[in-house]
Amino acid sequence: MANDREHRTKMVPVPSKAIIPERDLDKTPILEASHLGIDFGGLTAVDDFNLTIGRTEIAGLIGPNGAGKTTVFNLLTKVYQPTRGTILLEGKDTHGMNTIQVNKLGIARTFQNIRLFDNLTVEDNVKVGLHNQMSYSMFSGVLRMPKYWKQERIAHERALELLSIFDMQDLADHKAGALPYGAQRRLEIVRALASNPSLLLLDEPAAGMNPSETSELMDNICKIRDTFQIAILLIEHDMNLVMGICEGICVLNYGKIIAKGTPEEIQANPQVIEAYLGKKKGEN
Amino acid sequence: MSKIKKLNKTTRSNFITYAIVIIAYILSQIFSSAGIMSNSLRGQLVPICAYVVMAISLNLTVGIMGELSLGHAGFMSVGAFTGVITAISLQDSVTSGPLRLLIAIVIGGIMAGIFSLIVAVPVLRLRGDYLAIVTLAFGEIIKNIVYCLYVGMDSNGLHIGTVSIEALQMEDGATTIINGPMGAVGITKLSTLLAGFLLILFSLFVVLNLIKSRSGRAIMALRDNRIAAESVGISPSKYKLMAFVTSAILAGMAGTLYAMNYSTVAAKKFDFNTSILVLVFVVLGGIGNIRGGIIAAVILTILPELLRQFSEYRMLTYAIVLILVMILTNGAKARQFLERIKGSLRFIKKKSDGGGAVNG
Amino acid sequence: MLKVNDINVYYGSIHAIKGVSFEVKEGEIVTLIGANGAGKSTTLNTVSGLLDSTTGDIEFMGKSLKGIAPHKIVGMGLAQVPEGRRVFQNMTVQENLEMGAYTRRTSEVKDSLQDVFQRFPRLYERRKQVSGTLSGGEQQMLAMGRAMMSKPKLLMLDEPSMGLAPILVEQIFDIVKELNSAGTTILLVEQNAQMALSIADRGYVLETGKVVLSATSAELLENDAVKKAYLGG
Amino acid sequence: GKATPADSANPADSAGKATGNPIKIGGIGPLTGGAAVYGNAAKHGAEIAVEEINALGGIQFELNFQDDEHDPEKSVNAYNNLKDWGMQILCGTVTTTPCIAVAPNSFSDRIFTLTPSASSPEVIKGKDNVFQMCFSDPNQGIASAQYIAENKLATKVAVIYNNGDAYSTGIYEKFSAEAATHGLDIVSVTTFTDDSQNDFSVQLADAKSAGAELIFLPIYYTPASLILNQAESMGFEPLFFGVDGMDGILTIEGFDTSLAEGVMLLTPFAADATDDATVSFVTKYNEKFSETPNQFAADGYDCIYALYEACTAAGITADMDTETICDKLIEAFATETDEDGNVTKEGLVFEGLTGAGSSMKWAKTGEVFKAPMAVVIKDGVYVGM
Amino acid sequence: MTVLSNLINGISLGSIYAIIALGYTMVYGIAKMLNFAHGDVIMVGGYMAFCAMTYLGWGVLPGILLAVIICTVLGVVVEKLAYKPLRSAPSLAVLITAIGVSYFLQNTALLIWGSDPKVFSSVVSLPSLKLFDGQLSISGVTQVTVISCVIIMTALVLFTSKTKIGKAMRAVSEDKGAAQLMGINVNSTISVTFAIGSGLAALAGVLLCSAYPTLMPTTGSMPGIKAFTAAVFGGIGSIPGAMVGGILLGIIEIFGKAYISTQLSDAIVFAVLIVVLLVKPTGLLGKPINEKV
Ligand SMILES: Nc1ncnc2c1ncn2[C@@H]1O[C@H](COP(=O)(O)OP(=O)(O)OP(=O)(O)O)[C@@H](O)[C@H]1O
Ligand SMILES: Nc1ncnc2c1ncn2[C@@H]1O[C@H](COP(=O)(O)OP(=O)(O)OP(=O)(O)O)[C@@H](O)[C@H]1O
Ligand SMILES: [Mg+2]
Ligand SMILES: [Mg+2]
Repeated sequence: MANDREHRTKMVPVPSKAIIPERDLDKTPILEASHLGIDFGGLTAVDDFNLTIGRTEIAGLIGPNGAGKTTVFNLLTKVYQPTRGTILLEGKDTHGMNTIQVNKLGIARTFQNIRLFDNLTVEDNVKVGLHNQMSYSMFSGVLRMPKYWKQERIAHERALELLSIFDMQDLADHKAGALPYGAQRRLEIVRALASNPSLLLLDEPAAGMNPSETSELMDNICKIRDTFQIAILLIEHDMNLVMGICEGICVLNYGKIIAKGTPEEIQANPQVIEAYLGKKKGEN
Repeated sequence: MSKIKKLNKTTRSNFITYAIVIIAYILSQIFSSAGIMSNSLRGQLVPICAYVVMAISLNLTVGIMGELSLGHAGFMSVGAFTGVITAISLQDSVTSGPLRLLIAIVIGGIMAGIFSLIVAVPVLRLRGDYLAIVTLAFGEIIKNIVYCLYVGMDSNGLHIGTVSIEALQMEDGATTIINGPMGAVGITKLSTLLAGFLLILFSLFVVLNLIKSRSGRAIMALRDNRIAAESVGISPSKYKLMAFVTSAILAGMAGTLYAMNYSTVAAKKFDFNTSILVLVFVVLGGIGNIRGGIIAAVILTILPELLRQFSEYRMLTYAIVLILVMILTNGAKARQFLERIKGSLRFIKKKSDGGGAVNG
Repeated sequence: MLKVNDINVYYGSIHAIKGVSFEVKEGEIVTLIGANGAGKSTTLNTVSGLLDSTTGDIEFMGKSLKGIAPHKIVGMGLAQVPEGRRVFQNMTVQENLEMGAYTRRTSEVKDSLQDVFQRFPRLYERRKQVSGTLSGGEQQMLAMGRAMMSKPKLLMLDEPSMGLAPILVEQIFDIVKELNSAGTTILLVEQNAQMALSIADRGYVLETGKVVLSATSAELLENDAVKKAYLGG
Repeated sequence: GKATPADSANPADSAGKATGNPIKIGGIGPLTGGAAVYGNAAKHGAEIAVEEINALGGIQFELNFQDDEHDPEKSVNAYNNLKDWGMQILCGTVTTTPCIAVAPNSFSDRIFTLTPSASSPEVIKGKDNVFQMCFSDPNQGIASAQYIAENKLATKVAVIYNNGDAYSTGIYEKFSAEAATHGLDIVSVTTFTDDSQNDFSVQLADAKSAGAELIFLPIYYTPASLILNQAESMGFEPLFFGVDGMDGILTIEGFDTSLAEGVMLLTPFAADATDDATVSFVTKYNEKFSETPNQFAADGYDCIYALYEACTAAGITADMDTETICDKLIEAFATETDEDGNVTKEGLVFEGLTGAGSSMKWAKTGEVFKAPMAVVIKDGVYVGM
Repeated sequence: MTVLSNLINGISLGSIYAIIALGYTMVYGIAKMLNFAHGDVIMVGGYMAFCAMTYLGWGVLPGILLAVIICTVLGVVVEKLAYKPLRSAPSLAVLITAIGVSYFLQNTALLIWGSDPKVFSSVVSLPSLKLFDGQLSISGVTQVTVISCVIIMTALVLFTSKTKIGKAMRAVSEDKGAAQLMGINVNSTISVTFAIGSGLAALAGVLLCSAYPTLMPTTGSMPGIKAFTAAVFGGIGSIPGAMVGGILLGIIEIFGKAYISTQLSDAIVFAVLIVVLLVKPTGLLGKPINEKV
């Protein structure tokens, strides 16, 4: 839907060179999913799902509860293997790959029901995200070789930089499990970012946040895209957020796409109003 | 003191752990050379070291990797018997006792590591109690196999059989090393407190450094949330294997140390009950708390000896103490109470520190 | 109907609720609003008995709840839709609903079940599905339906709109209104303060474990500080 | 265990007088856990003997019996504990594997050791101060095979043994070697372990289908009782031949002794023997512990008496140090022979409960010489054969 | 024919494991704890029935009844004293406490009844069933055990899926807090679970001792471990799984002994177990854990 949309050029000043991944910013889409589908027993949770996302696009995926949005994320990240269809990531077919491989290829995500490493500190949560950016072996780790010290120092700095996006560097020493809900959601985003993705999937990032927190989050999502020059696909039920930052929106109902388009188009779509937005929102 | 305070929290905690071990070693050296130590306690020093290493090693599986193992003594067994075979067969070629012990411990550890690779296949697939059963099964299988194992040595080298020592058809004057259910006999005692102490330091070094490295974080991340860890590109099989094998190697080393402290060691020693005993150390010390595990191992090894005065009520008392300690350290009420105390201590400390200058 | 008087709650050494008092009168909808971590859920859990307050008293229908076990409190007519839904993952949708009516006699339950299914047709479609595989929103509906099954006198809702599609949020609020007009008193905790205040009679604002403001909904909606902090502008 | 100056002033008269300090005897055996039967029996037997001896007014004994849970490590702990207490003589340990672990310690500490029932040759191997009260395993295996062959009890023999147990395996190995030389045909060999000692249907079926006429059971009486029970319900009635571990089967509470009808065993002790010593011991034991003593109890009892006689003979007093006691007792116990088997030095000749009516002697190696007695169970009692 | 008779032997051994495993699974499924003391409750049940019948001269049924009552009470009391304070503790802490309880029961039994084995006279007077001209016989105990196994399994399945309190048990097993919010009394529900589990243990004890009639303080421990294995084998928490797992374990044990080696029979049982778990990682009848992401 949005593969030939102009890339945004607005650049925010960046904190340091270390966290800017070098990436060619050509115009091929980062993700192309076609005819994706999956069945659970008799239930077709997702069917004939097609989506293309540009390199630095923020796209939204919305739909009624149980429409299959989270399932789409699970398909893209290979938590479930699709029953049918293909996913091209950076032009590569991800058929037969697992979660780890697609993460290395550039997808990272957050979860609808928060999944942090509760017993690790905030900083360590981020460092786990940085895992594949480091390369020293177990032996260098145990024997504390120079490689260990060097990479750990860089990781420490990077983790703090990443946390600073959400102004969370002061929480670095806290146990992740003891953080307030909102902070946990933000930490999940930071952790996902740490794995250096080119496509970030956010599953209801604003759930449980109040309006002012949500608007702060909106700014931050844009900032992330601009700083890291990555694409973001997000699921959200908060229409202020979706309509506010998404350049393209895809609406799912009963596993099928019922509409695609710009926020304006979607808001005016009678099918979407009927199935999802409800009257009041549609009228606005 | 102020320097210690400045260190990062985990580094400081590790430092304390090393310090406790070293101080305990020095104290026991002083006491035993001054003749203040009872025979009973002195005789337990090496097994205590072995159990401490076991506790450290099992903590890696149970606390850090988060998987329940009910057969850890199986690896100890592999290490014990391999170590004994190694030590006895090197009796002539390596005359230095400590060196022979070192070689035996290394080989014992390696062999346990190799066996753990075999068990690893199910380990990577199963979770929770299903894994617990597999490890239990492994421990029982090892025990059963050693019952049928006969190993001897003569000038032609090692002989291994499954029927009896006679069936090995060795020359006269051959040494019997493993005699079926009787286990290994005729071991020359090589283990010393120093060896045990060094092995503890080694295990601590490996485990504590592992935890605070990239791999250790990956292992703990998998424990806390496998799906999330996979989503940032961490391979569960690789890191679970790493933790499991490391843990088995350490257990194997502890096994050799243990076996080389007695003139005989039988397979029955390393049964389910011993696996459970080590698990008790780990849980009592606080799951994942290496230092707690060490302390629990020491106390729980000495405790039954201290209770000898209760004569026939000894094991009953032990059972009651065990239950009470579990309730007092883990019970909801007790925990609340402890936290409250900790909280008020912290409060007092903050006040006396005068405005949190420490936090800088 | 519900009187909370100067309660203090600790998590270990964390002092989460610091002397909170508020009141819910029969037939009212009262909402608690506050930022993340303000202590809203903690307050609800204390009322339902899952947590103990160290001091203070909670009175429900004239009776003190001090020392009364949570299951008895439910029996007295108080139900809670807990934060994070907490449906029984391995039970089917229908079994979950039946559990909701645990305190009632089996024969009386049928109508309520029909009622819930009518309000949430999605649950009827999925009544045989194991709840753990429901989508987030479906689980939220289930949690709501389950609480309704006990026909409570006072229903406490902890962020019932979280993760729901806009159309469903409206529905949920409609249902809350309906339940209220049918005689159920409501204590509502919401992040969506706008929505909450639009249906509530009164509201309390909680900040770091303390009640900082209490007024009627209309007043709160006009209050500049509340607007700024909770209504997004 | 240090002698006080007052004691050493007149060592001569402390021997015969009850006023002297008691000699400290340590005992070790399993008092809890799966093998507790054996340890408790030996302990109780020894206690009775100590009581009797102390009542005589001569040498006084003090017995301290410690639990080892049938675990070598705990056994060494118990040993060290007894050393702290001041043990001068060790009566133990009861079970084989722990004894193999303890013996090298008592050897290097020079504490005289007499084990009631640890029967492996490994126990005494290379240790001049360790003696056994029971038959050694090879002896039992050999004697059983010889007895079966000589009396032509059967030619087709099946064996069921515990392959997780050193005692059982030890006897089996010697038995099978010896059986071959006597033309016995071992048609079925099956095993079990402590973990699977409930069900013997397969083992019995195997013996049955192999046509075994006699089943040799080198095992303890608890599993043996189950085997008899299951054989009966299968309708399988071969001869059963046991060893000393089988003793005790008739006295299991609730056991239907008719199941054991016709069972033969080699045992040094029979609780229903009619000699005075046995009767008095059994009565006392019954009064005190309301149980009938088994072979382990008798071994424990005999150990204390043998030590008593040896101490008396060697003039041992409580104020001697352990090393002296050890050397003197070795001297007192061992009967030395030259290459041709002629006795060159007489050692202790001991008449005990477990000598089956004849007297016992000890070789320098620590092995006991005593005649095994073959008995058959008839009408619920042992009858000599 | 020998295959058949081995099969029958396997079933009779397995049915004992199964009946123990049912109690295990019951407690595990609801209280989510590995009750390693379960085997020792079995032992207590055995002793109680033995005492009633031998010392008090009671008949079989009163004897069994006494055993069941005492064990039920014991189970509830142990739960109240030892496990309840640990409700919110990590499950391993409860496991270790259960081990403490197991030591406690064994050593108490040792002090009361001594270490000498007691022979238990069978409570089953049913004649054995003879088939094929007596070539094959199924003992009375086996018949009774298999039948009681099926009855108990069916009853438990119906109980947990159909009755209100059974459903409450399942709710408690999933989320204690949420169960309380439904008005379920968590403590009494767990007590009922332990009562049922321990009552079953007493029955199992009587049947175990009838089939293998020696009774010692340690009698329960090995069957306990085997039954735990069986419960996991069948899919832990699954009631039919416990029965299937128990019976299969018995059959594997007997077949392993009969056709491979008696020396390695324990190893064989456990090796088969590992292989089966590799093929079916959640046990034979265990539901695959479907974690919603
Ligand atoms: N593992 C599974 N097994 C069976 N059904 C499943 C499974 N996972 C999801 N479903 C079903 O598939 C449908 C889509 O679920 P999904 O979680 O994708 O919804 P969603 O669009 O994310 O909804 P929400 O906005 O409420 O989170 C739901 O009806 C759900 O019940
Ligand atoms: N189990 C717990 N242990 C320790 N602290 C806790 C626990 N639960 C909550 N807290 C702390 O108590 C405070 C109040 O939390 P509570 O969950 O009541 O907030 P809330 O207002 O419901 O927030 P939210 O909007 O995120 O649901 C927070 O600071 C939180 O970190
Ligand atoms: Mg979703
Ligand atoms: Mg909340």
